[in-house]
Amino acid sequence: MVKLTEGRGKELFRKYGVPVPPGRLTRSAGEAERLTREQEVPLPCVIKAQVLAGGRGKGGAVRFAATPEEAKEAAAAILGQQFQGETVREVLLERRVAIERELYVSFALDRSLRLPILIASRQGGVEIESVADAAIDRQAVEPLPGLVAYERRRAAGTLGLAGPLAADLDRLLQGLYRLFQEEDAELVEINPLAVVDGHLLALDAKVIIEDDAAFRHPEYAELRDDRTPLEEIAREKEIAFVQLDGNIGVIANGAGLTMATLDVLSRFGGRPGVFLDLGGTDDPNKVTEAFLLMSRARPSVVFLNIFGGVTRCDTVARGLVEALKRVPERERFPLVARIRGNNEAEGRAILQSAGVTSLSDLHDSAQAVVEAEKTAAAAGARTA
Amino acid sequence: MVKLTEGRGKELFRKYGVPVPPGRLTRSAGEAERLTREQEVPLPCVIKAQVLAGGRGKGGAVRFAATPEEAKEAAAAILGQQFQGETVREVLLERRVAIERELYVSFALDRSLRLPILIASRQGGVEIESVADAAIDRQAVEPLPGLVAYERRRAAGTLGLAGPLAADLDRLLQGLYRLFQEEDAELVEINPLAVVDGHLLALDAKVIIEDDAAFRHPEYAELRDDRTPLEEIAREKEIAFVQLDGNIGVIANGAGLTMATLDVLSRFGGRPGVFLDLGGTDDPNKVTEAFLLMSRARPSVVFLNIFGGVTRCDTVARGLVEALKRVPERERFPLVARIRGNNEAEGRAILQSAGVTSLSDLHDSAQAVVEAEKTAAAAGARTA
Amino acid sequence: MTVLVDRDTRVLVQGITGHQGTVHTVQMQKFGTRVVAGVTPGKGGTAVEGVPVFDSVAEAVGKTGANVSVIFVPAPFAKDAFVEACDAGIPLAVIVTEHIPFHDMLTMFHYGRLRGTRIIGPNCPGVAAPGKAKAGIIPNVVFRPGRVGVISRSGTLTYEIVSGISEVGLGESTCIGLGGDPVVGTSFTEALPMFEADPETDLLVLVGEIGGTAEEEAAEEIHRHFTKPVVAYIAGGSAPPGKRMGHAGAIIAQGRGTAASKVAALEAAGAAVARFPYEVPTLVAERLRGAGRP
Amino acid sequence: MTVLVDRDTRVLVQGITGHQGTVHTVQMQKFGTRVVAGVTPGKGGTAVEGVPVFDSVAEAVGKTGANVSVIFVPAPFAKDAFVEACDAGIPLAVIVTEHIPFHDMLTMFHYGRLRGTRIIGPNCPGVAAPGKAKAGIIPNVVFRPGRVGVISRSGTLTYEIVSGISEVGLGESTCIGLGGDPVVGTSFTEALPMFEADPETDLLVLVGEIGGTAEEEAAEEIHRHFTKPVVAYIAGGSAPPGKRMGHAGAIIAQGRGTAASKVAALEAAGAAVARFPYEVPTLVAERLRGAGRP
Repeated sequence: MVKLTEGRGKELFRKYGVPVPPGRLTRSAGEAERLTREQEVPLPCVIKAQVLAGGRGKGGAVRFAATPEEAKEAAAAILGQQFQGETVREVLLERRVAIERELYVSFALDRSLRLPILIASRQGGVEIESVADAAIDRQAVEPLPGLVAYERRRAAGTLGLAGPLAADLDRLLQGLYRLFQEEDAELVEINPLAVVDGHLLALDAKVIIEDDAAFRHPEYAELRDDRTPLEEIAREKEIAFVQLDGNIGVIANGAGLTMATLDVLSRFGGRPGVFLDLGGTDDPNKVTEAFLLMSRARPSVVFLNIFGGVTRCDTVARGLVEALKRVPERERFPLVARIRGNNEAEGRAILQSAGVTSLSDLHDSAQAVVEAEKTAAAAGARTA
Repeated sequence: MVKLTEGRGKELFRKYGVPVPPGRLTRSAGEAERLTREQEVPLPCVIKAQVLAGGRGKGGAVRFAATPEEAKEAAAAILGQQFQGETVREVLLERRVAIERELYVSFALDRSLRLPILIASRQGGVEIESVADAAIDRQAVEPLPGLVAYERRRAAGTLGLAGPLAADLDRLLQGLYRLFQEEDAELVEINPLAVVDGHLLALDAKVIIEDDAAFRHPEYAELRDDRTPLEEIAREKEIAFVQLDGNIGVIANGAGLTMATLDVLSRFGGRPGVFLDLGGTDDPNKVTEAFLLMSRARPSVVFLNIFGGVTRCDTVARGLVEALKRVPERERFPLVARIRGNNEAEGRAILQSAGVTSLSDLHDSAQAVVEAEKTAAAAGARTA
Repeated sequence: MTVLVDRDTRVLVQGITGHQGTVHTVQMQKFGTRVVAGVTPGKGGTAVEGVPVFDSVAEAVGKTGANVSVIFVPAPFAKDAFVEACDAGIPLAVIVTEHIPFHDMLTMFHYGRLRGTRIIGPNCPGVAAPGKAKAGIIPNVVFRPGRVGVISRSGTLTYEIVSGISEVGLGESTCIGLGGDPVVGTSFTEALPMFEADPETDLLVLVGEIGGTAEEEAAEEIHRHFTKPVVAYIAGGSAPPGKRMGHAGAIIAQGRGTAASKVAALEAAGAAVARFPYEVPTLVAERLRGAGRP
Repeated sequence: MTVLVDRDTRVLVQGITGHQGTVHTVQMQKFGTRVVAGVTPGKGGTAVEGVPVFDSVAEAVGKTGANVSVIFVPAPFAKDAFVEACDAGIPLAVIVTEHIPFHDMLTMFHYGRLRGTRIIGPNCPGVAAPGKAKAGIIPNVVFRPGRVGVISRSGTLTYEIVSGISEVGLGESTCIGLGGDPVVGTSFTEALPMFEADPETDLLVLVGEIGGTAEEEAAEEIHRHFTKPVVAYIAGGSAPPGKRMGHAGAIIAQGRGTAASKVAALEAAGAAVARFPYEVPTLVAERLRGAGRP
C-alpha cells in the first residue's frame, strides 16, 4: 500500500474540493522562513513533520510559530529528526486556526458487505479505536447510485452539524467519496475534521492508496511505503519479505503457509527473523534471488518450507542449488528443506544430488530447524 | 434538447480523447484566410457550415480549398447563407484527409432496456436509417461495469478493424462512452468515422445534450436549440409551443391531450396552426401569458381544451379572462373553450361571468371549432 | 392487493411540505387513502394536514409502516430521494416529479430492480384504485369504482378517458398513469401481467401515444399472455413528425413508433382501437358485452 | 451437483493461451475435468491441449455449453473478462488472477450478484471435487476422494492441509480455496450452506487466517445453521501485528480479527480448532468417529 503523507493527502483534498487550511510543503528551514515572511503561509502557523507515523503531536513533531524566525527555528528543529524510525525530510507549514470542535470522517472498505463505508464520529482528534462504538456511525455506500443525499444528511446529524456547516459537510463528503473511488484508495480519513470560524476544515489527512491499483496510478510510483533496503530489493523482485526480531530465516510460498510455518516454529521455541514468501512462480531464478536475499539478512539457520502448486518443487530445488553455488562461504547458513506437492520427487532428487537432504513432515522439520538454530547459537557463542 | 454543431461536438471529442482532424472554428472569411495562411489549419482544407441540419454536402454547405485565398472565398460563400432555414454564422476549417473507409458508431438510449446502447455499422457516411438492419450491431451497456472490453472488441469486429485500428477504436469508444455519460447526452454519433492513413478519425460529430440535465450543464445554456422567436418566448415561460402550417390555435394541457385534440380536430377537417401545451401549472399568470402568446401567432380561431388536474379549471378560467382584457382589439380571435376536471364548476362560472361559453364534450367542441374556423375564413375571404 | 395499491396501502409523501406535495396529500386523503407520513429533511416533527413529517424515509417507515412513496421532490434531487426510499425498503415508488434527466432515471431504474423497488413514473399521474387508495395526482372526480383497468403513458388524456368511462356508468378497478418520459420505471408490458392477475379487472384500456415502441411491445405481450379484452387509443395519429431524437432514435425503433404501426400491432393482438378518445367508452361497453359482462 | 462442480461441469478457461492458463488446463484435464473451451481474444480458431479456443465467451458458451469459467486473465483486464463471463450467462467464475484492485472487485461482486454469477476468488486456488472435476489450480496430488469438505482462505496452506487429510486415509468431497483478498466473491459464511446441503460431505474443515472478520462471521453461521462437525485451523497465531490497514480497518473489525478471537468464536460454535496444521487430520478422524462415521 501507499500511505500518503499529510501534505500529499491535502494536495489531493484540494483537488477534490475538500477544504484544508492554507499551507505549503518545504524541505528547508530557510524556505520555511521565506514562506512565512512573504505571507505565502499566514502567521501564526503550525509546522508539522511529514512522516507516516501517528502521534506526532506528543512526539514533538508538531510545533507552532508566530514569526518567520520561529518558523525557521521550528522547521530546523524538526527536519532531519528521527520519528519512530522515520527521518523527517519535509515539513508542512499551515495557518494555525482556532478549533471550535473536532470531528471525524473517513471512507474505508467493509469487507463483509463488499462496500465502501462512510464512518463518522462526533469525537474527532483522538484515535478512532479509542472512541466508543456507539459514538461511531457507519453507513455502507452502494456503488450504483454512489453516495447519496440522505447518507450525507445522516452524517451531518451524527456530527451535530446544521445549516451552513451541514452544507459544508455535504460538499466535503462528495469530494472525499470521489477521491476514495477515483484514486483507488483503501482509506481516506480526516481526523480531526475541525469547525473553524463557522466552517469545516480538514486539519489532518490520511490517505492510503491500494497497491494493486498501481497500474492506474503511475503518479504514486515514487511514494511507495518506506521499506528497509532489503525489503526494497525484495519488492522489486516481487518477493514478500518481512523482517522480524528473531534469527531463523523462513522461505515459504503463500501467506497462509508462511504464517503456519511461523506458528509451528514458535511451538518449538523458534524465533523467526526474516520471512520471505516466494508467492507463485516457476522461475528458478526468482528462487535463487530469494536465497541470495536471505543470505544477506544473515539468519542463523534457514527453513525452506514449500508446498508445490504453481511454484513447483523442482523449480525451487533448481533455484536453491544455484543459490548455494553463489552464496559466499562466509554467508553460508544451515538449511532445513521441506518440500511437498507438485513435482516433489523431482525436487527431492535434485536437492539430494546437491547434497541437501529434504524432509517431508512439517512437525519434524520445524523441530530440526529449532535444533539447528540452537546448535548454531552455541557455535556462535563459542566463536565469539 | 441541445444539439451541438459539429464544431462544438468536436471540441467535446477532443476533451474526451476522440480523435478529430486538426481544425478551427471561425465566423469570418478573413480569419479563414489567416488560419490557413499561418498553417493553423493545414491545407488543403475543408470548410463546413456550422448548422444543425443534415445533408450539408449536397446543399453546398461544405467546400474545399487548396490555398488561403480559396479558403477565404469558400468561407465567404458559406457564411451568412441560409441552409434549411438556418443562417450560417460559423464555419469549421479542417485539414482535408484521404478517406480509406467510412464507418459509423454512436451511443444512444434504448428505452425498452433502459440502457445506453452502442451502435456500430461498417456502412458509414450514409444516413444510418438507410443501412440494412443486419448491417448494424447494437450492444446494451450495463451501468455498473460501464463499457467493457469485449463490447469494444465486438464493435471492432463489426467494423472490420484489427491491429492498431482496433486499438484506436478501443480508446475512442471509451472516450465516447464517457462523453455520453458525463455530458448527459441523448446521442453521440460519429458518421463517418473514417480510416485515414491507418488511423481512425471522427470526420463529423453529432452530439445532443438532454434538456432535463441542463441544471448540471450551465455551459450549454447559450446553445439551446434554434427556435422561432415565439417558440423562444414560450420556452422562457415554460410553455411547450409548436408552430405548424394550419390556422387553428390549440391551447391544451399535457402532451397526450394536446395530441388527442389535434386528432379530433383533424377528424373534422381542422388544420392546427399553433399548439401550446400549458403543462401543469396553477398560476393564472402563466395561462394569461399563454393566451397573449397565442394571440401573437394570429390564429383564425382558438380551441382551449383543458382537463383540470394539477392545472385547475378555475386557474385557467381566471388566466383566460385576464388575457381577454389585455389582448388588443385587432388581435382578438374567436374562442371555443372546453373545460373538464378539477374545479370545473368554478371555472365554468368564471368564464360565464366574462361572457365566455364553455362546452364539456370533446366531439362537439372540436366540431364547433372547425365551424368557427370556416366562418372566420369566409369572413376573411370577404374582407380580403 | 389488487394492482399496486389497495386498502392496506400506507402512503408516504416525499416532499410533502412543497406546494404540490401538500395539495395532493389532501386529495389522496379525500380519495380515502391512508397517507401515514411525509418526509422533508429539516422539517421532521412538524405535520402537514394531520400527517406527521419526518426527516428521513427510514424513520418514517419505521414509525408508520409506510409501504408506498409518492415523490414530489424537484428533479435535481429526485434520484437521491428515490434511493433513500429503496434503502428504506419501500417496495413501490410513484414518482410525480417531471424533468428528471434520463441518465439519472437509468440509475434509478436499475437500482430499484436491485433493491426490489418498483417505480411508476417519473413525470406521471400515478396509481388510483377507486374505493381503495390513490398514490399520485389523478383528479378524484374522474373516477367511479368498477371493473375496467386503465394504463396510460399520458396525464390529462388519462383523466379524459377515465372520465369518459365513468360517465357512461362503467367504472375503474385500477388506473395507472405510467408517465411518458423516455425512461419509465414500469412500461405497458410490465403493467399488463398485474391486470391479467387482478380478479377485479374485466377489461383493460390502454392509452398510448406516438413515439417509442412501448405500444408495439405491449401488443406482443397482449398477444402472448393477456386473456382479457383490451380497448386502446393511440394519441397523435394526426401529429406532424416529432422534433425529438435524430437518427439513432429511429434506429432503435427500427421503423416502429408511428400511430399506424401501433394501431396495427394492437389490432393484430386482438385489441379494439378507438380512433378518438370519446370512442373509448362505447368500445369498452361493447367488448364487455362481448365477454359476457354487463 | 455436489458443491459448485461435479461431473456435469464444463470448464471454460479465460486466458487459456497464457502460460498458467495452459499449464492448469492440462492439470484440470488430468484431474478428469471436462475442459471444453478456452477464450483468448484474437486467438479464436486455434486450440490448446486439444481444447478449442474462441475469441469471446459468448461464442465459447454457445458452441460448447461451458458452465464454469476459470479466469487467468491479468489483473488490469480481469474485471472486463469477468463481466464478459457474466453477460454470457456463466453461473460460476473461479478467478485465479491475483492483484485485482479491490475497487474493481467491488464492481465485479455486485455485478455478479445482479447477473447471478457466483465468484470464487480472486487470487484463489479454486474448487476441486476429487473424482468429479476441478476448476482452478490446486495440485492434483493432494487429493483422495472422500467425505471431508474443505474451505480455506489460503493457497498452499490448503494444499498442506488437504494433503494431510488424504495421507491418513481419509479423503475430500469438495475443497474450495476462497482466496485471501480483502474482497472475495464467496466468503466462508456463504460457502457453509453449500456443504450443509451436500449429501457427500460428512465433516467440514475450515482453514482461516488472522485479519478481517470472515472466521468470526463463519462461526456465527456454524452456530446457527451448520449441523455437521467442523474442524478448523487459523494460521498466524504467532505472527507479529500485521502491517495492513490503519485505524478505519480496526474500526470495521471492532476489536475482532486476531487469531485468539477467531479460535474462541469457532470453539464457541462447537468447532474443534487445531493449533497446528498437522493436528487437523487427527481432529478430523476423532470428530468423524464422534459423529458415528468411520
